[in-house]
Amino acid sequence: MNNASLQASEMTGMALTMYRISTWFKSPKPYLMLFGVGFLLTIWYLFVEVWQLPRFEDMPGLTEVVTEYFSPDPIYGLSVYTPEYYQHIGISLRRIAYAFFLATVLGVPLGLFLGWSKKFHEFIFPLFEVLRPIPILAWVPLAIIMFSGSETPVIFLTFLASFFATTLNTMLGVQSIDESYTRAARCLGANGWQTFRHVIVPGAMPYIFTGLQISIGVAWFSLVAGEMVSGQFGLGYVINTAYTMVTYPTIVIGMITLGVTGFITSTMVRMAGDFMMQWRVRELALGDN
Amino acid sequence: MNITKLKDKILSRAFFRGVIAISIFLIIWEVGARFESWYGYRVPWIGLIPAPTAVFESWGGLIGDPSYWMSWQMSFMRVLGGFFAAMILGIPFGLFMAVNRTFHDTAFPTFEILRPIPPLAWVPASIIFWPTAELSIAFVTFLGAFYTIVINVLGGAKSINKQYLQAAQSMGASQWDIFRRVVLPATLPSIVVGSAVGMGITWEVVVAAEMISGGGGSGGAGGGLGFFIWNSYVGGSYEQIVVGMISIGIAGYFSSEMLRNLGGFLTPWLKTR
Amino acid sequence: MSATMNADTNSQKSVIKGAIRIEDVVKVYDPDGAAVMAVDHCSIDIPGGEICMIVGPSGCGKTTLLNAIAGFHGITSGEIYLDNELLCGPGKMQAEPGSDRIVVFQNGALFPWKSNLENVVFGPMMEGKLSKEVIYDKAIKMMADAGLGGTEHSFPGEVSSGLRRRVEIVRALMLEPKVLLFDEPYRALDSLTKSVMHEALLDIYYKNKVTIFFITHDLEEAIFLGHRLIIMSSRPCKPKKIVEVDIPHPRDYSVLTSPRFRELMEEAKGVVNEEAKKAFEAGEKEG
Amino acid sequence: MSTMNLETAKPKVELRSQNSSEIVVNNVSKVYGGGPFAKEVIKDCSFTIESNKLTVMIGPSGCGKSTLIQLIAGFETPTSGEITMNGKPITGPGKDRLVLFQESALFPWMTTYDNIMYGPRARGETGKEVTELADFLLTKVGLEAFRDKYPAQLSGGMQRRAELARAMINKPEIMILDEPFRGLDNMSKELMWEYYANLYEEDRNTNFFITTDIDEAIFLADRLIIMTNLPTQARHVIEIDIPRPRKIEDIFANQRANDIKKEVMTLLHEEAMKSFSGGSKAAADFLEAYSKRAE
Repeated sequence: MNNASLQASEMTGMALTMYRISTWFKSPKPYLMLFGVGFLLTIWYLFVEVWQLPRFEDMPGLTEVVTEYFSPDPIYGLSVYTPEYYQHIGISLRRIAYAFFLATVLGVPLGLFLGWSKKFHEFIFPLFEVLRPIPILAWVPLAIIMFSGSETPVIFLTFLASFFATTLNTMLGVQSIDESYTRAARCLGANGWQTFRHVIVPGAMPYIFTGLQISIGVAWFSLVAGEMVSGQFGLGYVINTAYTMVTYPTIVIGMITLGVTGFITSTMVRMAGDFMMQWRVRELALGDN
Repeated sequence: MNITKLKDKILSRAFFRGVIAISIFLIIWEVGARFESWYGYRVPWIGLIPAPTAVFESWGGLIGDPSYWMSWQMSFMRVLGGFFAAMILGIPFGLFMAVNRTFHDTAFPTFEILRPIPPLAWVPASIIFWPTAELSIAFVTFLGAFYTIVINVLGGAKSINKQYLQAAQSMGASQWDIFRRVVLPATLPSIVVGSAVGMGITWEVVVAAEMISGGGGSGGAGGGLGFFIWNSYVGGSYEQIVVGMISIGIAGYFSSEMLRNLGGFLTPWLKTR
Repeated sequence: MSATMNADTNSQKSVIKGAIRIEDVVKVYDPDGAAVMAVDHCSIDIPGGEICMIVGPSGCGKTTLLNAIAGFHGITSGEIYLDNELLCGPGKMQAEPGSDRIVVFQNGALFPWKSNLENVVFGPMMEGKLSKEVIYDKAIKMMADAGLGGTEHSFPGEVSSGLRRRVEIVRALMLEPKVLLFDEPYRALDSLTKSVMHEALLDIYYKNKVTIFFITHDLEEAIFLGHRLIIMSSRPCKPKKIVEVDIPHPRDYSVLTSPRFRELMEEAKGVVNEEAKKAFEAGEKEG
Repeated sequence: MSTMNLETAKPKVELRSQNSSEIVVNNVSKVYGGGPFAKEVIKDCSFTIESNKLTVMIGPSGCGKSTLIQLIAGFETPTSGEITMNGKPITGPGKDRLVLFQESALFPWMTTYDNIMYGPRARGETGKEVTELADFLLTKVGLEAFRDKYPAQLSGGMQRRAELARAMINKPEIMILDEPFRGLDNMSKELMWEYYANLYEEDRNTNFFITTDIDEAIFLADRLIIMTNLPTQARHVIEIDIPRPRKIEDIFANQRANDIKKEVMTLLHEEAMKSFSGGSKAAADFLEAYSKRAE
C-alpha cells in the first residue's frame, strides 16, 4: 500500500496534467461551457442584427464587430492589423506596469511594517483608514491639478488604487501569522531581523499575493476611468473617443481587449505567486488529484 | 458602547497616537499649501492644492446650500438603486449556480469571460443602449456590485461544510428544506461580506460614471457628488473638489457601516463567541 | 534497547545539565483590572535529564508556567533557575527566549514554507557558528536516526501529522538544548497514533538525554512517558500531588497493561479527576 | 455536576424505535480516483452490524473507517460488493440510518433547541409529542439551561451532547457515530461515555460506533470489530461480555477488560506501526487530502 500512496503523491507534473485534461474532456463541462458562450453570442447576434429589437438596433452587432476587428482595412480605423491598436495596448500596459510596480514596492514593505510593529501601526494606520473610504476616482481632478501633463495623473490614480489593496492585505497577512511561528523562531535563536526575514515575510506571502491579485484588478479599473476622463491614448481612451466619434464597433473592440489583457495580467500575478510559494502548491496538489 | 468604554478608548495610547499622526498630516498639508503665499516658494504637488482650512471654510459655505445636499441625494439614490438591483439578481444567480451543476457549468465560464472587463468600460455602450442617462449610470453601477456579490455568494455556498448537508439529509430533510434552512443561512455571512465589498465598488463606479457622463443629463447641481467634483474642477473652485472628496468618503463609509450593522443583525450566531 | 540503558539513565541523571528550579512563582494576569491569578506560589524542582510530566485540566495555567520558562512572558513574583542560573526573578521578570530551552508547540510550529530539512537546519543556520555543510550533514544524519529519511525535501504540509511532530523534535534537538518544553504536543492526534508517537519520543530521548518538561491532561500519556508526575490544581495552578513513576525505562506499549501501570493510574486518577471536575464545572458555568 | 440528571429524568416518552435492524456488509470494495491515481481504500470487506447491539469498530486513523460510514449511510456507493439493511440493498441516505459526524455538524445558525428540532420540523412533525420528547432529551443531556444558546456558545462536550440529542429525537433504527468524542479532553470524554452509554441502555437500538480509542471501545462495545490498515478489512471480532450498566471506575479495575485491552492493543499496535512508518506520505494523509478536496 505504501508504494501505491507514494506513487499517487509523486506522480505529479505531466502525467497529472494529462490525466486531468482527459477527465475534463470526458465530463460534460467543456460542452456546457461552449453552449453557454454560444448562447450569449447568438442572443447578441439575433437581437441586434436579425430581429433588430428596439434599443438593441443602435448597438454594434456581432458580425459588424468581428469583421471590423479582423479587417486589414477597418472602416473605423482600429483592428488587429492597425499598429494603433497595439500602441494603445502598449500604453495602457506601460501605465499598469509603472503603477503596479510602484504600488508593490511601496505597499508590501509598508504593509509588513504596519503588521510587524505595533507602534508604527498605531501611528500610521488611522491616517490610512481616514484616506481609504474616498473612492479612487474622486481623486481624478485633484490628480490633474497636482501633476502636470496627462500621463502622471493617470498613473497616480492607478497606483493609488493598487497601493491601498496591497498594503492592507500585506498587513492582514502579517497579523494572521500564528504566534507559535514567531515564538518558535525566537526559541531557535533567531534575532529580530532573522525572524522578520524567515518568518514574517514568507508567512505573509499568501495574503500578499491575494492582495496583488486584487491590486491588479483595481489597477485596471482605475486605469480605464482615468483614461476615459483625462487620458490620451490607452484602451479607456479608445472606448471613450469611439463613443464621442460614433464609431461604435470600436467600443466593443476596446472592451474585449481590456478583458483579455486584464485576464492575462492577473494570471501572470497568480503564476508568480505559485512560483514563489511552492510549498503551498505542493500542499494543495495533494488534495487535488 | 457604554461611557467608560468610550472614555477608555479616547484616553488610550493608540487613539492618542492616531490623533497625532493625523494632526501632523493636516499641518504638513496646511503649511505646504500656504507656503507659496507666505514665502513665495511653491512646494511641489502639495503647493498646488487648497489648504485644509480653506477647504473647511468652503465647506461651511456649502452646508446651507440645498444644491450641495441635492448632490448627496442624487448619488445616494443611484448607489442604492444599482446596489439593490445587484442584490436582487446576484444572490439568486449565485445560489442557483451553487446548487445546480449544469447551470453552473453553462453560465460560469461566460460570467468569468465578462468579469475582467472593468465596469467603467461599459459606460459608452450603456449610454447608447439605455434611453436615459440615469438608467445607464444605474446599469454600470449595478454591474460593479453584481460581479462581487455573485462571486461571494457562489464561494460561500460552495464552501459549506459537507457534513451539514449530510446531517440534514440523514435526518430526512427534503431538498427544498435543505436549501431553505441549511444552504441559505450558511451562505448568509458570505452574502453580507460580498454586499459590503459591493457597496464600496458601487460608490467608486457612481462617482466615475457621474464624472464621465456629465451628471445624469439634468446638469448642474442635480448631478450627484461625482459631478459636483468635476464641476468644481471645471469651474476652478479647487476647495470644493476636496469638499466633494470628503463628502463621498463619508457617504461611502456610512453606507458600508450600515450594511455591516444590518449584516450583524441578520447573522446573530457569528457574534456569540 | 537493553536493560543496561536503564541503569545508565539513573546514573547519568545527576550529571546531565538542564536542571530547572521554579521557586515560589506567581503569575497574575491583568493586575490592574480583572487580576486573574494563573499560577499561585508554585515551586517545582526538576533534576537534569528527567522527564517531568505536568498534569492538569486544560486551561489550568500550566501553559503559563511553560511560557514563563521559555521567556514568552514574564512572571509577577518568584524565581526560575536553569542550572542555578537565574532565568527570571526579581529585577528581570521576563526571561530571554533562548536556544537552551526549546518549545514544541501544541499545534506544531514547523514553518510550512520551508522544507523539512530547511526547518531542521533553521536554528544552527540562524546561529551562524558552523558552516553550512556541517549543519546540513548533521541534520540529515539526525533525521535518518529519527526515522525521517526520505522526507527531507518534502514540505511539512506533505507529510503526516505524526511525522511532522518528529521533525519538530529533531529541529529542537539540533541546537543541543538543555531542556525541551512540550506544550500538549499530541493533543490533536488520535489515541492510536499518539501511542506510536510516545514510543518514538522515548526512542529519541534515549539517544539524546535532555530534561523534558511536558504538559498534558492525559494521565495515560503522563504515566507512560514520565519519570515523575506533577499533578496541578486548577486555577490558580499549583502542584497538588507528586507521583514517582517507578516503571523502569526503556518502556514500550506493553507497559500500558502492566499491573504496576494500573496501580499508578488508580493512584493518580482520583486527584486528576477531582481537578478536572472543578475545571469542567467552571467551564460549564461560563458557557 | 449540577446539570447532570442521569437518575432524576424519567423517560415519559418512548425512545425505542419499533424495528430491530441489522446491516450486512458483504465483500465491499471502494476505489477512489481513476486512471493512474486510483486508490483502493476498502478491499473485500465483510462484517455484520447485529441488531440491538452496540458494535464498535476500531482501527488505525485514516484506515478507511470514515469511508465505510459514507457507504453505509448511503452518501457514496461501493465500487463492488453490497451493503444491505434488513436484507434490502442500501441505495441512498435515509432517516433510518443516522450519522453523527467526527466534527460537530450542529448548524451554527440555530439555537440548541432549534438544532434538536431540525429533523422533526424538516419532516413536518411538530406535534406535542415531539416537543415533549425534545424537552426530555434536552434535560437528559443536561442542556436545559442552554436551550436558546447558539452552538458557538457551548463547550466542546456540550456540543457533542446536543448532537446526540439531535440524532436521538429522530428515533433512527440504526445510529452511526464516527469518532464522535475525538478532540475532547479525557475528563469530558469519560463523561460523554457515561451519557452515551446511558442513552444506549435506555433504548438498546442498533448502534455502530467508530473510534481509535481502545478504552472507549472496551467501555462501550457489545461487539468490537478490529480493522486492518489500508486497504481496510475486518481483521478480528471480539464479543465484550462485561455486564451493563458499566461504570468507568470498574472498567479500569476489571481484569477481563484489561485482558481484552491487551489483546486489542497487540493487534492494533501492529497496524498502527504499519501506517505510521509508511514512507514519506502515509496513506492516512491521502485520505485526509481526498476528503478535503471533496468538501
